Amino acid sequence: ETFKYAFQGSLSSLDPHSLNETFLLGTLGNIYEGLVIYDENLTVTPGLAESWEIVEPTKWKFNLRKGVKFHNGNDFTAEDVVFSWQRALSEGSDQKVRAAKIKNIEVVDDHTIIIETPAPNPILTSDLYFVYMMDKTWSEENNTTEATSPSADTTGNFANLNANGTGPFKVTEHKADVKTTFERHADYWGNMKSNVTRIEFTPIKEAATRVAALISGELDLVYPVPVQDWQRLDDAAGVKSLAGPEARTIFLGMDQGRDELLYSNIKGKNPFKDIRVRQAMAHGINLEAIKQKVMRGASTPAGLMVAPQINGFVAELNTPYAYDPKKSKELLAEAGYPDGFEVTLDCPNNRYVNDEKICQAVVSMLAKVGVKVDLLAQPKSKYFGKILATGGFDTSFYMLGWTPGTVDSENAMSSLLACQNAETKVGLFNLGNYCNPRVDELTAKVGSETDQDARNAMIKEAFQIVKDEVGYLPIHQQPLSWGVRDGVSVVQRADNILDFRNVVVGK
Amino acid sequence: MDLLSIKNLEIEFPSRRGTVVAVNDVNLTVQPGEVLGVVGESGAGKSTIGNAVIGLLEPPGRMSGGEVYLKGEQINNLSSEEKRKIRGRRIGMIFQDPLTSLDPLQTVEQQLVETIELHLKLGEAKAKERAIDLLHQVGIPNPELRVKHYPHQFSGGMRQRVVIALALCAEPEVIIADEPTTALDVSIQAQILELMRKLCQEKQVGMLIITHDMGVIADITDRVAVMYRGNLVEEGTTQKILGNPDHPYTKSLISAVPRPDIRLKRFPMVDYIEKEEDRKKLLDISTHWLGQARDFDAVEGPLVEVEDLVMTFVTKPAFLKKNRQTFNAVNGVSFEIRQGEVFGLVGESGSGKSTVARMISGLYKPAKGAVKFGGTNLTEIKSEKELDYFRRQMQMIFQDPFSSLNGRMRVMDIVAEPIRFHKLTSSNAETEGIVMDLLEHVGLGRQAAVRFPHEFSGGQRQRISIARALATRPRFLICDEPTSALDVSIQAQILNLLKDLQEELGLTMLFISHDLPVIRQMCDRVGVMKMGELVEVTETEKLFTAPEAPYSQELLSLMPKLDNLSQQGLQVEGA
Amino acid sequence: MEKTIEKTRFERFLDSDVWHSFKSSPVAIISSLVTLIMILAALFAPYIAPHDPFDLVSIDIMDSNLPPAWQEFGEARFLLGTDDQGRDILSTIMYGARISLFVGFASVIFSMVVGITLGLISGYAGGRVDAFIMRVADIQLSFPAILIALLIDGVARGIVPKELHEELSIYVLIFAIGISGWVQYARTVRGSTLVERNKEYVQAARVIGIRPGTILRRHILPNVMGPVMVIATIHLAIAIITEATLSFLGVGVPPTTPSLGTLIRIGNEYLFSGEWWITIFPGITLVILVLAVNLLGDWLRDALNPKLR
Amino acid sequence: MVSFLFKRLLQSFVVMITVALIAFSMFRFVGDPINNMVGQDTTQQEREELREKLGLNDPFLVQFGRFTLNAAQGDFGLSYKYRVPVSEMIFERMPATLELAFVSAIIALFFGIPLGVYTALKRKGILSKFIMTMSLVGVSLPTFLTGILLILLFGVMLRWLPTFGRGDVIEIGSWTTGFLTVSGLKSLILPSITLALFQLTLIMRLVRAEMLEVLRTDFVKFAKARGLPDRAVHFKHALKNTLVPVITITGLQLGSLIAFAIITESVFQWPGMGLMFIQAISDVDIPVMAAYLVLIAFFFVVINMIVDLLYYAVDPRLRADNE
Ligand SMILES: Nc1ncnc2c1ncn2[C@@H]1O[C@H](COP(=O)(O)OP(=O)(O)OP(=O)(O)O)[C@@H](O)[C@H]1O
Ligand SMILES: Nc1ncnc2c1ncn2[C@@H]1O[C@H](COP(=O)(O)OP(=O)(O)OP(=O)(O)O)[C@@H](O)[C@H]1O
Ligand SMILES: [Mg+2]
Ligand SMILES: [Mg+2]
Repeated sequence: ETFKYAFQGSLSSLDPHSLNETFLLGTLGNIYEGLVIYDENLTVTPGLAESWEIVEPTKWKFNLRKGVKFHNGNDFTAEDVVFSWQRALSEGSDQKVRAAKIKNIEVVDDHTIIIETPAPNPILTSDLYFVYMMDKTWSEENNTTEATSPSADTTGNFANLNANGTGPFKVTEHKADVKTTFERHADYWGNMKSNVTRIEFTPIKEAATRVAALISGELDLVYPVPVQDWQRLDDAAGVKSLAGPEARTIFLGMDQGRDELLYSNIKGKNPFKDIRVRQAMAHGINLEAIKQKVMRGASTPAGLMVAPQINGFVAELNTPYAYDPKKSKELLAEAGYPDGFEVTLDCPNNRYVNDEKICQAVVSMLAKVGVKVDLLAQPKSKYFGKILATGGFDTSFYMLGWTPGTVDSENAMSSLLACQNAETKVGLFNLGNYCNPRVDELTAKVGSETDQDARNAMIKEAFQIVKDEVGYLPIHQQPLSWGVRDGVSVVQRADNILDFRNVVVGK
Repeated sequence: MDLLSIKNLEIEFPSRRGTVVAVNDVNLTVQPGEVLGVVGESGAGKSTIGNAVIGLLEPPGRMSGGEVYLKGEQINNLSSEEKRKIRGRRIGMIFQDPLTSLDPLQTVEQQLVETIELHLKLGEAKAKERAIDLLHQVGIPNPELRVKHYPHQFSGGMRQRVVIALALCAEPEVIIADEPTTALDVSIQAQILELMRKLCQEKQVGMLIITHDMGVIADITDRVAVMYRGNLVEEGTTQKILGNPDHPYTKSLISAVPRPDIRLKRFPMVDYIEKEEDRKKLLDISTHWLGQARDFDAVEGPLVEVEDLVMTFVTKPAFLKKNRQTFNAVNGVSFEIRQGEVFGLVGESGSGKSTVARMISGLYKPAKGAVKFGGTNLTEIKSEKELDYFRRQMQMIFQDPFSSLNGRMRVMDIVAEPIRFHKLTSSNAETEGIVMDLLEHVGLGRQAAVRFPHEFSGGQRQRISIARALATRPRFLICDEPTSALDVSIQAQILNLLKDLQEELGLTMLFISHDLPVIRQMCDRVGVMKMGELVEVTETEKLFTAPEAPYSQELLSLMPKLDNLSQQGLQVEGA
Repeated sequence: MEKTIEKTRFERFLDSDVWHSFKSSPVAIISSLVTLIMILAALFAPYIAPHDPFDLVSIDIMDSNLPPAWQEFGEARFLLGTDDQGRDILSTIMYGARISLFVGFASVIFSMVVGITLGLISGYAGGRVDAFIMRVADIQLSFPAILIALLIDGVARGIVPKELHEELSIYVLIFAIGISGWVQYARTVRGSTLVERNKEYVQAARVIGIRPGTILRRHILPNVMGPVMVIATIHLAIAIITEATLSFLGVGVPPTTPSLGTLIRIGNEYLFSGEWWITIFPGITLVILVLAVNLLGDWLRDALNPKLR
Repeated sequence: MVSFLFKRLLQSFVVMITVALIAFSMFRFVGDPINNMVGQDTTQQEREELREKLGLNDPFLVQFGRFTLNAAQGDFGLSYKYRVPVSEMIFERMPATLELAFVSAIIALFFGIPLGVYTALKRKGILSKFIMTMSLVGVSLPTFLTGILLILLFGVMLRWLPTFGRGDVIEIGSWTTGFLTVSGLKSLILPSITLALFQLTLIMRLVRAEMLEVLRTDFVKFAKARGLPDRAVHFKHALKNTLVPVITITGLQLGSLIAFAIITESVFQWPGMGLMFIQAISDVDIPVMAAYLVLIAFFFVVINMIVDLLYYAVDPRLRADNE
């Protein structure tokens, strides 16, 4: 059976260590595999490692699966694990952060290794999911023992355009940005649901074209589908929409670090430093309206910075701030801004689901409570260039979306909630520099606490503080939105990854 | 049966400002083998009749009455496809304006072959042969080479001959020739007329020839029709019309024919006026604007000196310089023009007269040699400002009145442009007054000011051109066949004006013409050109009485004599 | 006739051929009327539009995506329906047209002026001047409007104080669209100028001593305007659409004040979902506008050509 | 002529270098490439290192100099995003774009010229007024809208034609062509119509405008007087005299079809250079942009050189000026 699908972006490389991007890693997860893999519900299950145990707080023993063959027929051994880890640490690799969670790998025998971590790491396995295993022999033969680096010489890296993994599918043709064809790997070690023998992937940038291609029957699956097109898909014969919550939380951040806001009419002070102003903002945004109108009912309004799929999620904290414009105005007046104030909202317009539209809605809602927000909506490359560290955090009010790659709250805490600290490399995506020493402290502890309950309590405490202080303005968990042909069954994972193992094509 | 007959023809040009009735109740017939001459006032509607016969009246013009018959068959109401079949094949047409009648983007050969193939159903090779043969017949030297050239590479007279060749190539039954020989020198003219006559006699072709040249009329026509303001005023045998005209207009016309035999001080003119208000004001140059404010520096010696001028054209561009074919259109020409003198330039068509004129006026950069004006070498001046001073003193009337007027400007703006540019007046109202006045003096009338050039007849356009040249009050005027498109009476009027200007103000002129009688009347000295070289420069009278160069002698011997011209009412002034 | 001299300009205009040809051409009258109505509607949008879609306080997201009034679920308040933010389509078209018309006309005029001037100079002067201008044109051609807009926007944001950015953005757009369009005019005009400059009427002007500048303006220009008008009238549509594309890049007008083009672009996303009115109504408006302007241009070109009267 | 070509070649180098220079001064306004080159987990320090390594922190003159030096040796660097040599990427995309541009230019000329002639001849006719009006509907609708509408109609509703891509292509040497397969040809139809619509209108209107002038000239009248059939008069004589502006515009349009058919290529997911370029802009893939712009500069110089040569071929009066 052949299965054809399209995604909005392209598969920029076949090198598993080249770029740490969900789509790239997700797709390569069908060719390459890590020691562990996620199942349909994002639970860690054995992958190339059959089993593991923690022998010491910082030492994990992994028993590698036997009889696993790479696509070229080579056997998978402990050597390959060590090689792949080292490769992930190499110059051009974008998996260094994950690979650095391993201090050393000790080869016990061909199928047993001991991984040593620099500090106790309760979520090591989550990090290992994306560290894919490559064939050492093959890599050496083809002179691709280092990851494909964007800064390399003109000599291309072999692994960039060719692949040799242990996964259920192998690449037969790859034209970056045009088309990639996969075929089933006959010697795959696992059992899978899929009955597909051949897969064709085409990037289709324009949403309308994607949807049209699905309806016209040229494709079996496309994603993402604009939320407003669901109805159309469901009405059309032979296709349907496939929706579900994504593990990504969309939120607004406010600059609480600077003493004076950029792009504001208020000089000499920073209104966002005043908690009443932040509360006013929170109560001024009607999340329900955004859900109903902008997201066509498909999002989950959020009060928390992480999604339910993420470890550490606290259901009772997820209730959004109540929409109460009157209260909002009062709070503003109390804070000394009875006539509101001006600020510019930075917003991407091609990054998240309906990002610009959400921003527009927010801007108009805030206008009603008196905060005059100018909207600067830009494509992601300009947007991130402006608001991130490279642009000097050039923003005072911004929209961002976050999926903790480890499926654990720790990632969100250290990236978003901890105070900005260049040395310890935390809080670097805390663009507005929300800062609370207790949250900082908790974040550090959560990073090494191995007792799940204690850990979750700490996470909860941190989230409670952030919520009380209105450190951020969470908006919602955005929906996953796919469209499939009738008769095709797939599993829509909350991390928006398409696992070929679960694709079944019917008549 | 008449070969061609025109009955009660009426043509009008409706426009917002009223309808111009260009032709009014005209009846004409042409018999096989007969040549009918049509003469008349410039703007009388002669060309319009020709256009109407072949069904190519330009909109908004339309036939508001009358019929046209070819061999008894009415042709003015045929479908456009049937009309097309007649055109070229049965009625050959030579338009008045040879310079614009040829497609600028196709070689002469392509245009000839295309027409020949169409009408005579010859193969390409045969057609080419015939094309060359035709060019030869109309007197184009070196036709094998010339046939590959583009129209812009031909001189005015040569283009006219190509047009004639095109009209004759299918051997039509009727030929309508609208001033076919205006741009031709006498020897070529004689050759062409001979060709046409032979056609008429041998193939029993009927010909309607429109011309202002009484020499041509006398030479070739059997009968003559005279037109005035859209009406046919007189018709009769050539003998009768030239020798003993009845209508006063015809009389006035005949009287104005320049005399080849003696030089008169002024052109004889008998005004024929229908209505009193048409009478032209006599012009007193000493008080008139044209005569005022000449602040030019005095010049010692000759005003214009031309030294060893050479002009080279590329006739066949090639990738490499050495493969390129070039041709010296003017080759080592030197002469001088004294102040207040009229210097004539005559010679073979294509001998380089216009090219010399263009070099003097600065339009072409000579390949070699110098043009000096009042002692200053113009070819060396680089700055526009400096040149301006000389330009103001120098004006040019172009050979072709059709393309030298900007079709998008009104006559008022065209004539006023030099006045405005050189700031010769202080107010716009004054400028407009002067323009109106000038238009009147060239016989166009004030209402011409608001019209566009394409609304005028050939002769009328030439007059606009003349008015424009005079408007700068030049000191030196280059006239490239200024009056060949004008009827003799207007010609006389304009040439008299030029003469007056010359006498009173010392206007200096370079006067290029094929019309030897006019040359005799106008010029003080004459240069004769042949094949890019000046073969003789001499006093006018000497040229006419005792030409030295063999080519000059040949020219003069071919000059039409017009012996039988009516001399009624012609008083010889001075002499 | 003496009287013509004293006539006022207006009287002269009333007497001119152009005016008469206008009066007798229904196409010209209708298309100029349509253009005029559109311009007026845009100009006076604040007074005649039923809503102010640019006033964020007055729009409500809960009103979003309502169909036109005559359809099921349509509301009388919103005759042509609402867009995805709850803006009244009719009012947004009027307000948006202000931006679009301004940007469209200004940038087309800008590129025309630059292009025609350079084209005339290039074709007339020839030689090095020509080579230089044409190579600059080649350079220009290599950059799409998008990049130019980004560059200009970047530079402008760098040198202009932050408070002025918003006012600036529209001029950045005009400049960017204008500058990326001039080459078409320049090359066309140059080509025609090369042909015209050798014609005798030009030589006649040269003999009079008229300065090249004046020759170009008074003599050559009217004779090469034909193709220019064709390109210009068509370019208007392009400019309006380009504005929408550029605004998407964040260099133009903010999304809270959508232009006609932006509205069409946004509406495009709702074509599949059946909310056709968001894109179709502004689309029709644009089509009508472009149609009217082009027909007017066609007529004017013919009317200005004395031979075609 | 040889010297003409030589001069142009020389000038084209200057043009390309200038384009590169401007391009480099422009790139920092396009956005920050780093964000597209690493995942969100990548640390700030690593990002900085990458910037440094890519030379993005160097003054732009240094970056530009490095680019020119490498380019002179035929090395345009690696795409930031795809990490393959830029030249390979461009050449891989070129056939798709050239075929599309070629087909739509042919469509535009093939229909535009006769329609232009027709509407000029029948200036007052109902049909020609209809054609003139309809042609405008085509250009005033934005390309993205016409593209989508075509897809909706022919792809989704009628299902006659594919909605995206190039279909099956056949490789001939290093060239991939869609001309030789049914699906390749079918895939060409919608995008080439979308692209051609605008060109067609422009050419048609240009031809009409110029024809109206030329039809009133004396040589056309004389051609008629010679009895030439209408077809010869209109096409051989009149039309040829309208060609200078038409050639100019066709040349320019062809250039921009090749270079910047961005919207059409995106709407139809046509794997050509325009799509690659717009992606490069949004990914801030500087090497791709730089090399591409320089290549496009070269294209335009060549196209405009051909246009200038065509002037000479069409109009003999211009030949004398040559040089
Ligand atoms: N398009 C037009 N619109 C208005 N009037 C016109 C137009 N064409 C010609 N006329 C007028 O028709 C009259 C006859 O013109 P025609 O060209 O037939 O004169 P002609 O006898 O050939 O003169 P010439 O000897 O000067 O060539 C002229 O008075 C002219 O002004
Ligand atoms: N642009 C050109 N290219 C090539 N040859 C040219 C060009 N212009 C003129 N000639 C040639 O130069 C020669 C002289 O032309 P010119 O126009 O000076 O002749 P002329 O004496 O004025 O003739 P006519 O009396 O017929 O007007 C002719 O043989 C003509 O073919
Ligand atoms: Mg005439
Ligand atoms: Mg001559």
